[in-house]
Amino acid sequence: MVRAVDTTDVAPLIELAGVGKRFGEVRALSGVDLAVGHGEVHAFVGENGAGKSTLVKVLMGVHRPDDGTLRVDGRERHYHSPHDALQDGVAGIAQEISLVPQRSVMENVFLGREPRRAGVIDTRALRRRLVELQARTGFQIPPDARAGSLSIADQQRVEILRALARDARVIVMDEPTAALSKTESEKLFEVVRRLRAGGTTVIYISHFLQEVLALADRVTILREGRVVRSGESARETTDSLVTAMLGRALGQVFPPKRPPAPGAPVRLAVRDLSRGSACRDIGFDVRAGEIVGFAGLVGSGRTEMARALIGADRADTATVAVDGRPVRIRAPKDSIRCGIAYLPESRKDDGLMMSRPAAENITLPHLRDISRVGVVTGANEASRCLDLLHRVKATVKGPRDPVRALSGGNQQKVLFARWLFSKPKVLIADEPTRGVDLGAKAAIYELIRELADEGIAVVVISSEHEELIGLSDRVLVMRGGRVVRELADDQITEDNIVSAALTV
Amino acid sequence: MSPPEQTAAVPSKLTPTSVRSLGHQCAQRGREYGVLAVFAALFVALSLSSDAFLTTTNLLNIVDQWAAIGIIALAATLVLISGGFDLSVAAVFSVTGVIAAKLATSMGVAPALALGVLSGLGFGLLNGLAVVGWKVNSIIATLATGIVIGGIATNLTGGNLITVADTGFTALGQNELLGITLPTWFFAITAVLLGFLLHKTVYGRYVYAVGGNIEAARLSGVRTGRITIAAYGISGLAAGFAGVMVASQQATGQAGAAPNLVFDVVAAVIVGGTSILGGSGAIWRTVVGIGLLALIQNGATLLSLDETYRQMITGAIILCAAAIDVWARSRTGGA
Amino acid sequence: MSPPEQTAAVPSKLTPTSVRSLGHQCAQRGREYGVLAVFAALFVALSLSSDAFLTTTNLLNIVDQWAAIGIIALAATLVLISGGFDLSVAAVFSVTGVIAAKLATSMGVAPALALGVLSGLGFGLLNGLAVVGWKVNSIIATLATGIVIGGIATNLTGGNLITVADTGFTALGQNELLGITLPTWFFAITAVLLGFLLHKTVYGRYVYAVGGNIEAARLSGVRTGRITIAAYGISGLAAGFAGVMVASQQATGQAGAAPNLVFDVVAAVIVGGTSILGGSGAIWRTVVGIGLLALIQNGATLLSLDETYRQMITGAIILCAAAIDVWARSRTGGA
Amino acid sequence: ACGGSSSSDEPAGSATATARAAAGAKGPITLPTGKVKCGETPNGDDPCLVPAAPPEGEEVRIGFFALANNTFASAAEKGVRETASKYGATVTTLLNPFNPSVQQAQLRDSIAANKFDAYIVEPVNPPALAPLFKQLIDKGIPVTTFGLTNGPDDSTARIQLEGQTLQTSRTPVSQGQDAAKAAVEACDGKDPCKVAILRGTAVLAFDTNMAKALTAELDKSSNVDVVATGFGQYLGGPSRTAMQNILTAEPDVDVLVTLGDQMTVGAEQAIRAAGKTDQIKIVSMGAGTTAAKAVKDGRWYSSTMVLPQNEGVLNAVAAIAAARGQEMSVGIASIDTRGELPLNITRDNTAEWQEFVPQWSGL
Ligand SMILES: Nc1ncnc2c1ncn2[C@@H]1O[C@H](COP(=O)(O)OP(=O)(O)OP(=O)(O)O)[C@@H](O)[C@H]1O
Ligand SMILES: Nc1ncnc2c1ncn2[C@@H]1O[C@H](COP(=O)(O)OP(=O)(O)OP(=O)(O)O)[C@@H](O)[C@H]1O
Ligand SMILES: [Mg+2]
Ligand SMILES: [Mg+2]
Repeated sequence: MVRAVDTTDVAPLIELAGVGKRFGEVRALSGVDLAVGHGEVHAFVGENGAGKSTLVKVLMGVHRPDDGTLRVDGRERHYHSPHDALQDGVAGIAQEISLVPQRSVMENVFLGREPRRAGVIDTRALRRRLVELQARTGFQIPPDARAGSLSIADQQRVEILRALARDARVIVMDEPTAALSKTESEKLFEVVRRLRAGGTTVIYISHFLQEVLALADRVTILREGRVVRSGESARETTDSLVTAMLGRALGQVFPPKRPPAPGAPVRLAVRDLSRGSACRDIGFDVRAGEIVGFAGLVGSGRTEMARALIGADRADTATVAVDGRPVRIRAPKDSIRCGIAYLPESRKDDGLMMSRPAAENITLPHLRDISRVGVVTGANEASRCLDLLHRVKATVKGPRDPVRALSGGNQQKVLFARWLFSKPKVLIADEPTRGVDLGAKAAIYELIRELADEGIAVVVISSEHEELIGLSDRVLVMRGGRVVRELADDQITEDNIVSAALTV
Repeated sequence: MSPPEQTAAVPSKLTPTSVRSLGHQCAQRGREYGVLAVFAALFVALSLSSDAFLTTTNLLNIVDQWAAIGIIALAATLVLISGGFDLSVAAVFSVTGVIAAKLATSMGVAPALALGVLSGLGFGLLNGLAVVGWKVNSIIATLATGIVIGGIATNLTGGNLITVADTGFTALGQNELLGITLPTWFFAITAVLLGFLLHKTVYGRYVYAVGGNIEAARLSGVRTGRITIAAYGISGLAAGFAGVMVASQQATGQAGAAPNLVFDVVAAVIVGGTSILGGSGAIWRTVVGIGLLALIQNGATLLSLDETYRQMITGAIILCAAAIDVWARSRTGGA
Repeated sequence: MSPPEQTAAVPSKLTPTSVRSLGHQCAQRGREYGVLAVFAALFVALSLSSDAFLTTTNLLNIVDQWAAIGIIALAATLVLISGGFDLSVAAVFSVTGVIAAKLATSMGVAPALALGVLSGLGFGLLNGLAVVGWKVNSIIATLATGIVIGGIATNLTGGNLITVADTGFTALGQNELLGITLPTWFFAITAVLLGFLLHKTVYGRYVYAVGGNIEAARLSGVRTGRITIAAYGISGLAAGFAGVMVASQQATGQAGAAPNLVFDVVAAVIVGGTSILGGSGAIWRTVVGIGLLALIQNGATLLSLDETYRQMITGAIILCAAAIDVWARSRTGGA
Repeated sequence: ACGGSSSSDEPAGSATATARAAAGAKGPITLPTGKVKCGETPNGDDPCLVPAAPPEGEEVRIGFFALANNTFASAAEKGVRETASKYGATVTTLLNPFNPSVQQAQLRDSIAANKFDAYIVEPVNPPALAPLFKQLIDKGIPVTTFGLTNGPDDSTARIQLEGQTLQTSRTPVSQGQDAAKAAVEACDGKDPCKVAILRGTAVLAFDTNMAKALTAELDKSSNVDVVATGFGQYLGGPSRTAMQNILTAEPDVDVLVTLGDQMTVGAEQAIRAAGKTDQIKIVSMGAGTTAAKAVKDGRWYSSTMVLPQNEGVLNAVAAIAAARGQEMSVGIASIDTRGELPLNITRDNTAEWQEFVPQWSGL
């Protein structure tokens, strides 16, 4: 294996020529030519649905291309399954977290690469290697925990550990930081840099363009399944990337802040919200037209707070008032009836019915509004859903297609559209832009601001500090299940958030 | 139900495919109907190979013969889409017939029939409560309740047939309306009703949601427990109705009346293409599934197939139908 | 099997739970055994209420009687954990007995028995190929192949019993070793072997992975198709072995020999607590599940329960066992 | 403790056996159908080899092992219970859903627990049970069997297991032959006479042998032509379906032969619905309540005699007697206990069965 970082003289490690891939009539990729060199960090960027995931799935042997060729080390390869790709040293993390939920972290990390003697698993070696790996990455997850019981972020870390455990020559990372906090992401970048130093090639997909520019040696921009250009990242800027991705320049990402008038009524008032040790004695108000951000490290209890608030989990104590009227919330249906909408953080687990079309996913909580005596009146539904999808800039080709067939970002947009269907009084959005491209992010921010302007009280839970800073009128920082700090106006800065989230 | 035929939801200037999407959708539609194609092929083959097949009498006979299983399978479709299984239907089918027959000897025929049917609803709701309240896996729960209910049926009959001579009792299963037997009507009506319920009503949407992603449904304010319980209730009601209908047809209540019922019901629903994983499926699919099984059985007799070959061919056709349906649908990249 | 008792190797500063994890794990261990508690309770109850129960003869009888179903259920555990179903086992069970009996009349006893067992493996592998290659849902695939295989059995027997008088033929099912019947030994050996396979080997891990998340397994380089095919192969092999064993025990090959086998097998596995959704379960669970069903049947005979009450009590115990197991496990928040 | 007493619609047998029977008394035994005639039994032993009544003695615990949800078994149980209560015995019923392993387990468990002094068994799979029966016989515990033939050869009613106390069975071969006789009669004057056969299932040896004997006998008549065979699972619904399909394929069937009254009920519906009541003569089997009425009314041509309650009484008498020390080994074709009654009940021979009370509701 060539360990040189200089790729000019050597045949590229991976070479794609004229690669195309269709799903039904959808052209996910067409005529993709691309070279990935030895020991480089190569980023793919593009809008939601541009074909990034499809492209890396071709590399990882998940999809077989319809046309074109794939060469690894100059030799033509036809992968029938990820197994074949792994044989060639190509490993990866898929965008949608895919762990075996019933099994332990340790088993998941070494799945397919178990240390063995004559087919019998060497459990001790397994444990030893996990400890090594965790030391190397700084990711610390209890080895015996069931993968399904972990938070999304921990699951993401398990995925990363698994990719690293392959000792692969090429590691593909499809949006690995989507669920990670800033500090977590930093740790991952360290790992990536160390991998590169060791000669490993990393293919990296992300919607965080700064991240891409800081990390990648080369960057390839995709649009509509085609390569726009591929070149050294040093020559790109965020703006140049955006322009190439969208086919136009993007103006302001964040809409101007319009804090509520001082006399604006309190729409949501929460007091004494506790649930075990996950969230304790939480109290806050959100006024009409106000956007309140919740910051904190992963695991600080923000999701737990939101779930307890809307009745998804049973709170130990809670006093909630909407528009000044006290409400009793014991199940999500109660909070919906009170006008509180909740956008969950995991679209796959808590959000979407993957086998149903977008429209059905959107209208699920609102069927009462579009039905008469229990009968759904169809036409109204379809047109309203179209409008909404348009509004969130979702690309949904066959309206009857199950949302499973949508790209990750578009799935997220469908979920967002769900809560725009009926105007809620309170919107709690847990990681609303996870996996969404920059153009669409701007649209979603715009939307959130518009909703606030319409008098909705908005709570945004996010691990992207930038997002909180750009969007929120006020930020509450959580730590260990408590709200430890409230930041307003000028106080909302990266430093303040981080120090509040970390300081003991 | 899915939104009416329409091209790209969002007229996307970005995708070159939107102009082609109409054609795509047509192709997709066609492919969704893989199992229907198998059914049609078998239908044509039988029409060509047996003169007796394509006669009104024969076709009406077929529907009449499968009406009871069909009614139960239609309701089972709901349960499967909601992500569950109801293995107790055979026992409910038997016990309700027994109850109706037994009561008919001591009270009016009409209330006896009604109570028989209602007892089916009752058993179904109890199944639902066990599944939802105790969170027991539905296969094991309904297997267990099926055994209990079977025991009740045996207990009521004492191992005998309960014969009812009253012509009022037999009307439900034997009479005709416009030259078509009542069971056939009931099957058709059930198909229309449940099709409407599943595809046009809020309840139907919730059934899909519960089966598709129960947590998402809960977070969307769906009272998932009630939806599930209602699905089992409907299944019990259908099994009860079918049981009473057949008891009426046979003028007999009998424990253990339908040893293979569960297999036929599950086969019909799944052959049609409804997923056992929940969240997808349709009433028309079960109608086609029933049709397929019925054609196979009818064809075997008409063509005088030897019993052993009949079994082998039945199995082979079911397998092929399922494989073709999978193949056709895989081509859409869709559900 | 879970990894050896040990607290979190990496003390996680992020989770406040790590200090509690030892205590938590103990509790979890205890609670995982909900179904075992039910079994033990029933065992004690029977010991107290029947003098005949707690005798060596009776206990050995119980195991011997359930050995065939047990062997099949043990293998079915693998299939269920891998996320599939094998409904063809009853047919395979019959046909292999028939094949062995039929061949025994025309060739040596030993090769006849061996070929019977191997034919089971063959049918199992074909099932696996149908499920994997054609991507047909396993319930429908094995239902279909079961019908075909049943047809073959009927065809081979012509509807009769095939009786084999040869004592060599009956040795497998009737002889004893150290005062314990061979079927009992075979059951024990199968349990140990499959337990080892499932819980200690790489293959076992892959079975869990395929059932838990087939996409994750595939992405991790697991050749999921082979794993699945092997699971069906093992199931067919076990059904074939059990079929030959019982044919030997009964000195008879018979088509349709085990009408309720599938129900018993599925009930045993699921009562034990293995999930039908795949990805979780264990061999010991199936052993306990078999034990529970066996105790119920044995107890019913010893206590001379009336048939109708036997059925009701059987159903009730199965339901309660499942509910208690769910309840116990829900308290751990674990699998 | 077992509530197996029969339900109200079961015809009451005219059991009037004399309780004054002396110990080991020989002589004509009184059965629900009346007195049997001794000595005229072509198919097996003389029913009069069974004592008229068992000797008096200690309470006998009888284990009764039979099929669940089976009207034949219920009728036999009724005979057993009535006899047992008359002669100081208790009866415990253990049923199986036509499952050989369950029956095997029940027997083994009972033997291990030493639960019974006498065993009355409807043997689902005789080869499998033989070792258990031998065990019982060696211990001196009497075994009697009824319904199904206890042995590999089910063309004979003779005892095939050494030491067995009693076997009563209506052998499938004789049953098939008797039905065939009725069918040939029904075909009289028609050439060709198209016959359809409705069997139960293709996987039971009992059914297979009955059907074989039936067709073999029918083949002997040159005018009889078997044109179709269907399967009715011994249930009404499937029989109706099978008959509908047969009639579609073979619209001009002249005679239908079914292997059970319950299947006939279903098939008759199909015939009626097709408007072929006058065209098709129905030959059934079982001589149950429904059959007796249908034959009297002229709807069915005939039904072959089956007497389950007789079998129950004989088994119980023999089991109790043997348990109290009397030795016997008798195999009787249960049809030989019919006394004056005909092999097949038909409208023409109504006079011969005017007083006959059917013993069950029909298979
Ligand atoms: N399995 C599939 N079936 C049908 N269509 C698919 C499938 N997978 C991807 N597509 C389609 O292919 C196109 C490209 O999707 P892909 O997932 O590669 O996008 P992406 O660039 O990764 O987007 P995102 O940033 O949202 O993850 C989209 O239009 C998507 O709907
Ligand atoms: N299923 C679970 N089992 C045990 N503990 C859990 C579980 N889910 C969350 N926790 C714990 O609850 C606490 C709060 O987690 P929560 O998911 O609410 O955090 P968060 O701030 O929303 O972070 P994230 O970005 O992961 O959503 C953490 O200590 C976490 O470890
Ligand atoms: Mg993607
Ligand atoms: Mg969160």
